[in-house]
Amino acid sequence: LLSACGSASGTGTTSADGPLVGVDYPRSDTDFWNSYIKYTPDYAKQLGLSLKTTNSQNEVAKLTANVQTFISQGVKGVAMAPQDTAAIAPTLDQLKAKKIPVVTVDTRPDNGDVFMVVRADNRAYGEKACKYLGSKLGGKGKVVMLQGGLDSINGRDRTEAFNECMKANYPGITVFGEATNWDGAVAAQKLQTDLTANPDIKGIYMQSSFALAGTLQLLKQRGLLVPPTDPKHVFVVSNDGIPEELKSIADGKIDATVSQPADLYAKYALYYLKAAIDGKTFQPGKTDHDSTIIQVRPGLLEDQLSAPLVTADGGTYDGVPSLKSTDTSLWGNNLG
Amino acid sequence: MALDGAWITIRPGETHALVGRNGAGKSTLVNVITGLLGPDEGTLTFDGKPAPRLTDRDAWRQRVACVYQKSTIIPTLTVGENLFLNRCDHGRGRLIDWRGTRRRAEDLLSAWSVEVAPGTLAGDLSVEQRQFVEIARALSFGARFIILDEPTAQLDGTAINRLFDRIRDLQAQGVTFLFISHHLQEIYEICDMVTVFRDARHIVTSPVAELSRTELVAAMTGETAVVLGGERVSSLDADATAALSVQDLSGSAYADITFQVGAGEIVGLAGAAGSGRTEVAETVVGLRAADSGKVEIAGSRPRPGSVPAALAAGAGFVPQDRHHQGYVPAMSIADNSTLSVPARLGRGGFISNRRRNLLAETSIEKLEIKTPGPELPVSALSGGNQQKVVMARALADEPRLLVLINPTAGVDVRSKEFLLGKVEETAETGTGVLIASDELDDLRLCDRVLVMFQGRVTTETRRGWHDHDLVAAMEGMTLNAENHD
Amino acid sequence: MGIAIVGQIVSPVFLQTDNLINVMQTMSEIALLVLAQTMILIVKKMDLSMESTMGLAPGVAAWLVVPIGAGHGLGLLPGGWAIPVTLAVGVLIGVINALLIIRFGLNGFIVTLGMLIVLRGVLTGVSGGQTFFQLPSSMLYLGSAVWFGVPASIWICLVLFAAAIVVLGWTNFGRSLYAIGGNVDAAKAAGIRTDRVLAIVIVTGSLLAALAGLLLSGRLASVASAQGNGYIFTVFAAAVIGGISLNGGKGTMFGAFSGILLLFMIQNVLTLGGVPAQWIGALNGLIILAALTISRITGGKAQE
Amino acid sequence: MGIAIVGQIVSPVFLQTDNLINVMQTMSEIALLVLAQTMILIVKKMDLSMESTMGLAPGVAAWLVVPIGAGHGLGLLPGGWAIPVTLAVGVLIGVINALLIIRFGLNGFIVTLGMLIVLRGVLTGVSGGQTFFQLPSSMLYLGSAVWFGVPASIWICLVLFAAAIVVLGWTNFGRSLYAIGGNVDAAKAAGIRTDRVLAIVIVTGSLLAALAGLLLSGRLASVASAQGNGYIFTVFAAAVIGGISLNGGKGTMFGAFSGILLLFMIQNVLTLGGVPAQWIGALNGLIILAALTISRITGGKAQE
Ligand SMILES: Nc1ncnc2c1ncn2[C@@H]1O[C@H](COP(=O)(O)OP(=O)(O)OP(=O)(O)O)[C@@H](O)[C@H]1O
Ligand SMILES: Nc1ncnc2c1ncn2[C@@H]1O[C@H](COP(=O)(O)OP(=O)(O)OP(=O)(O)O)[C@@H](O)[C@H]1O
Ligand SMILES: [Mg+2]
Ligand SMILES: [Mg+2]
Repeated sequence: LLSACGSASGTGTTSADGPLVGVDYPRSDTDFWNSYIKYTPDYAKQLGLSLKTTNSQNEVAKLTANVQTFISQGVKGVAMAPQDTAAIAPTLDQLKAKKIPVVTVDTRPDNGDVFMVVRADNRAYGEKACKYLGSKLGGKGKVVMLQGGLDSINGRDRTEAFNECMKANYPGITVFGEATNWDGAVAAQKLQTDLTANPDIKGIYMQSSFALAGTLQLLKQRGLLVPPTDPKHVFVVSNDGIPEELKSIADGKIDATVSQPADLYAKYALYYLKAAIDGKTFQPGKTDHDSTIIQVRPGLLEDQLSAPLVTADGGTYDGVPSLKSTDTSLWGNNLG
Repeated sequence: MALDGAWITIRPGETHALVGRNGAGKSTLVNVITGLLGPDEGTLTFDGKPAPRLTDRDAWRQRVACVYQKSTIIPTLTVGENLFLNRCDHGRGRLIDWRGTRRRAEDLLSAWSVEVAPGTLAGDLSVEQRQFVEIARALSFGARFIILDEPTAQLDGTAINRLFDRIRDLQAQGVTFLFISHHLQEIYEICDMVTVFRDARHIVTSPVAELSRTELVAAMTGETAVVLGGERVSSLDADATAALSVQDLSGSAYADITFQVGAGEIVGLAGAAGSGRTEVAETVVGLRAADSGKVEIAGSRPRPGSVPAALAAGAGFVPQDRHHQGYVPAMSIADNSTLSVPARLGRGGFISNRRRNLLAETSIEKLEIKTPGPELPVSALSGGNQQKVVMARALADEPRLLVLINPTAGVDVRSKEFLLGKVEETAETGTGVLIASDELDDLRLCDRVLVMFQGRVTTETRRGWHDHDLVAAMEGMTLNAENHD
Repeated sequence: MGIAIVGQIVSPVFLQTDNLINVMQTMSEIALLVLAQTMILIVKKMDLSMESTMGLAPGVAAWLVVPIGAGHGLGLLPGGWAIPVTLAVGVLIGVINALLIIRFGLNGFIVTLGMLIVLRGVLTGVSGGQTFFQLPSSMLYLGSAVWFGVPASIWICLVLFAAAIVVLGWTNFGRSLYAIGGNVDAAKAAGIRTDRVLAIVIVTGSLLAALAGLLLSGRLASVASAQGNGYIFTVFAAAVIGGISLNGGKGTMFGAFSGILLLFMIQNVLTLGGVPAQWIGALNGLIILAALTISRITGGKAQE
Repeated sequence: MGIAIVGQIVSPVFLQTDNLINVMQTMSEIALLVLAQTMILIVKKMDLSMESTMGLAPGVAAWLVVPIGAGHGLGLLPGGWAIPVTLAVGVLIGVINALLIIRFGLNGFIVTLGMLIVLRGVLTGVSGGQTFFQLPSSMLYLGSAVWFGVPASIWICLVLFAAAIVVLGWTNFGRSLYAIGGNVDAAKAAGIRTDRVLAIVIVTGSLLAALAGLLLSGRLASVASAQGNGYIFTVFAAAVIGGISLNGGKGTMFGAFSGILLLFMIQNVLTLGGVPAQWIGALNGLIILAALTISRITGGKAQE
């Protein structure tokens, strides 16, 4: 529950003489987006952009208001991460009419034009988690998937991809999907119920790090927090790549995570904004930073940044390569 | 239904009294006659024509106006709006014409010599002002039949006289009244006919002149009345420590109050509304703190402004308005009557239900509270019995000093006699009693009466006063038996 | 008002017409909820379920109207039905609330708390938690049209508030709300059909919430399954800052409007002032609490 | 109880000790909030800010205790201070609420609504919106320990409820709560120190909320910046289903306990039964509303 008045948005200004751009942060209550918030001013400085920022606290109504504020402040480009991908269309139309280029981060608007979508492939997250668990469990057993909120497109992509991949590749694995509304307490409650009803659950896929601590605590309480060599071990795959996850992997508490590129989100959002202001254009195809631009629909390009699977040993699982949790290229290992 | 085959006939032009004990069904009858309640059975006619439909309020109000027992003033609205609620003047475009409404309100208020501006919030009015606003409003409908349900219960002497003058004017114009009151002398003062209700039934209707006070009380109670006010021998024990000693007490509503209540003595504190008598009594029991001066209860000085301290020093207390401060409606008789004596119910803050019920049963027996048992919530009792529970609480700890404020307000004659009898009994055990009241019946049993006027004690008189002298003193005239003509 | 001066100091953008229109437009939907809640508070009831009504009413309309294939609508009705359906759902919710509160004598707080949860759940149910988009143009119109250079939703909001001020101040119906809130028995004795008035107020409240939902959906061109969640806190805060008593019988529409305007201006100033996002919530709350305390001190009487 | 039979039909797991312990453990924290709210409702006040207290109290402790580097704590105090700090923050919040409500005579609903927003904002502020991990072991202990084969939090919850039942039913203090809730003026005239009792109740309520937060943080080994958000709805629903009146003076602790137990059993059955996620909310709400209506019908009197 977000209180509409208990949350709003802040405008920060980084002084530089470059063109003024506005960045709206989607929320400040997850570690992932907080990292994004931390990286943004740094990259703005690097790219020589002046910055106005607001925070829409996960509410699209607030996002549209913030964009109005940006327009009043005369920004030359806007980066946003609309968590509600349908509701943003009127705002995009308005920006288009004012010839202000837009880059969306993390999500792709359902309609309306933007200059570039910077996002990682959420379906790939689900697939990577599925492949890892599938190979570790040897294609059979029971798995719990702690989903996010039903209303999140990213969550839905991960859920669908995970389910489809399981059905296609590991028909022997039963998946219990639980909606948790991105709430750690709800996740713990549902997981506990599932573990009681099915004590032989061998794998857990968390769609976000919000459920990390509660899940570990629960496993510990049930005596299931044991090394992978122990037959009682439950394989846990998380998602996001925050420092706490990397540490847990190194400590052998969880087995893997998918590292969302928070740093790259910030970097390339601003990069493409600057490019747009400078009048550059892009074509589908490979990029210079180990990613691919695809054309989703006419007028909508998407730069799909890579989101590596992270494991303790950095091995390859059913064709999915992974990075070691100590790899210094991971943003989670580079936080101040 | 609270009425059972009840009937009443009121002839045009007469002033008809309706009397009966608490819960006899008087107010219920009023609700039926004014169209707030539909009768389950039976008929109601005005001038021989059947009553209007319940939903047609305007038709009802042209036939009958009423001042209900419960306040029908809306505290959050202005006086003017209260007077013309739901019938304001309409100006252009069907919108309310506030200026016209205000003018009419001014006229109406001045006709009643109620000195308040129509723009005052009704919630800020004094009890008396509020009552007069109610009466003025009820009469402003121009109905020829007016019902007054206990209009005098909250008024003092002067106000009652003003009301009665007004009623006499209207009587002269041929207006019909139905008048309800527990003050029987008022019935004799202004009524022609009287009807007695008992247990939701009609008992008797007779011209007032043909029914003596004793007969009237007998009809109401169904038993021969005990005569009240017989000579009482003072039980004052002059040697014991005074139960209460008040010295130079000054506060917001009173100044320089000094008096004593001896052990076993009954002292009255009389005075009109606003005279400060209630405030003095409340200061004594710690509900208020005085600005200066001291209060000593049975030799000890409780911390000012602390009720628990006053109770611990030996005070028992019956507050002014039982509905407001007297009891917790949802709690049982047992809990209510023992609320201020937790120490007697068990050790270490624990309560033994057995001891509590035992204590409560003693009170129930002593005060003759009509109840199936101590576990009944007080809200289920009639007014008189509720007042007895409040009294039971005051007596629960065998107090050295009993402070009573309006102890018999709204209580029927029979219960009144009973309660005052208990007060005398208590005094005989050596308890000092302070009665703050403007009710002559309450004051009659006092050994001494102190009269307060505008915050000061102006007169002190021993037993044997004449009613009119005391009333005069309460209104600010000096009481001087010699000079009285 | 001090806020204008503070705003101007914080940022010269604050007093620009553009920015003020922006503030007004953003607050217009929630202002309608405040209007509705104010009416209901005056009669000494409350409706917590409003925030869900605001989501469910347009949600059901979208569900029935949005064609199959485009998202997860059923496409059962043509687009023109969207507005009638939205308003009808609002009325229906109001009728259920009114029935439970007036006919069955249930406590309003409890009923509408229950309804809040149910309605929110039903919207999640029909939408599967997803957002409806590709709404018919009829649904978009009110939330996105511009009349005489000012967004339609601002006009609607202002006109409704003006109408409410007139009704509450200068009509018998309006005054009867105050009478009922002040002393319902007295109102009944004065010939006011209290049950009927209460029912009208509750149903109108839900209808306004549905309208607010329609405006918001139109502005955002979609109905999110969480639309309206959490709004009720703001609505109550605005009403109370605007001087509406929770004990009924007190308060004006003008006050309510000032309350919500103040809240949104404060948010706007905080945004323009660049307060770090994580501290905005605390600041906002502190300002609300301070406003309450000040209105208590200046108002004098203890609230119960 | 019918729920047991339904549960058994839905899944044979339902009545297994293991599952029942699960239910009890998951509800233990929120049950403490229900306990606290019940006390407060009995004296005719309410405390909406509880849900925020539940997050802020352990949040502040974590902020001060968690070492720098590991997340975003300040590492100012050694780990052993975590529990005292948590409880102290709870008491402090209670004292502020009590001051505003009792001393300044502000309306409790409004004050605690304001506090709800402020405290939530402060937690977002100190945590920067992030989750605190690596809590000291003292904070983890109560939420994760197992005593005699049953989680400690269940024992704590049961013991506190038992104590509350005894206090409310058999002590003078408990009886004074009912007296104050039933008629505060009468209670005062009967010699009860009403202000003191009210203050004790409000502060104890906040303290219990802080304890609940401690248990939850211990169980989840973390303090999320949204910890507790939205719980207040469940707390009220449970209290009301358990027969606590919002008008004060009525209700028992046993009823309150049954209320929250019922709610969590229903959720458990819905999870075990594999009800589609999008319909769980609606079903849950409907059951709450039905429970309210039924308790009204069997309870008899109209609630006001
Ligand atoms: N709403 C009600 N429902 C059921 N019974 C009621 C109701 N109101 C009053 N009564 C009962 O009706 C009886 C008559 O009440 P009523 O108020 O008419 O008495 P009354 O004669 O006016 O008493 P008093 O002299 O104290 O005013 C009471 O005993 C009461 O128990
Ligand atoms: N709404 C109601 N429903 C049921 N009983 C009621 C109701 N209102 C009042 N009563 C009953 O009425 C009785 C007392 O009410 P009533 O107002 O008649 O008292 P009273 O004797 O007139 O007291 P008072 O003299 O203080 O007015 C109690 O027996 C109470 O149970
Ligand atoms: Mg009566
Ligand atoms: Mg009566």
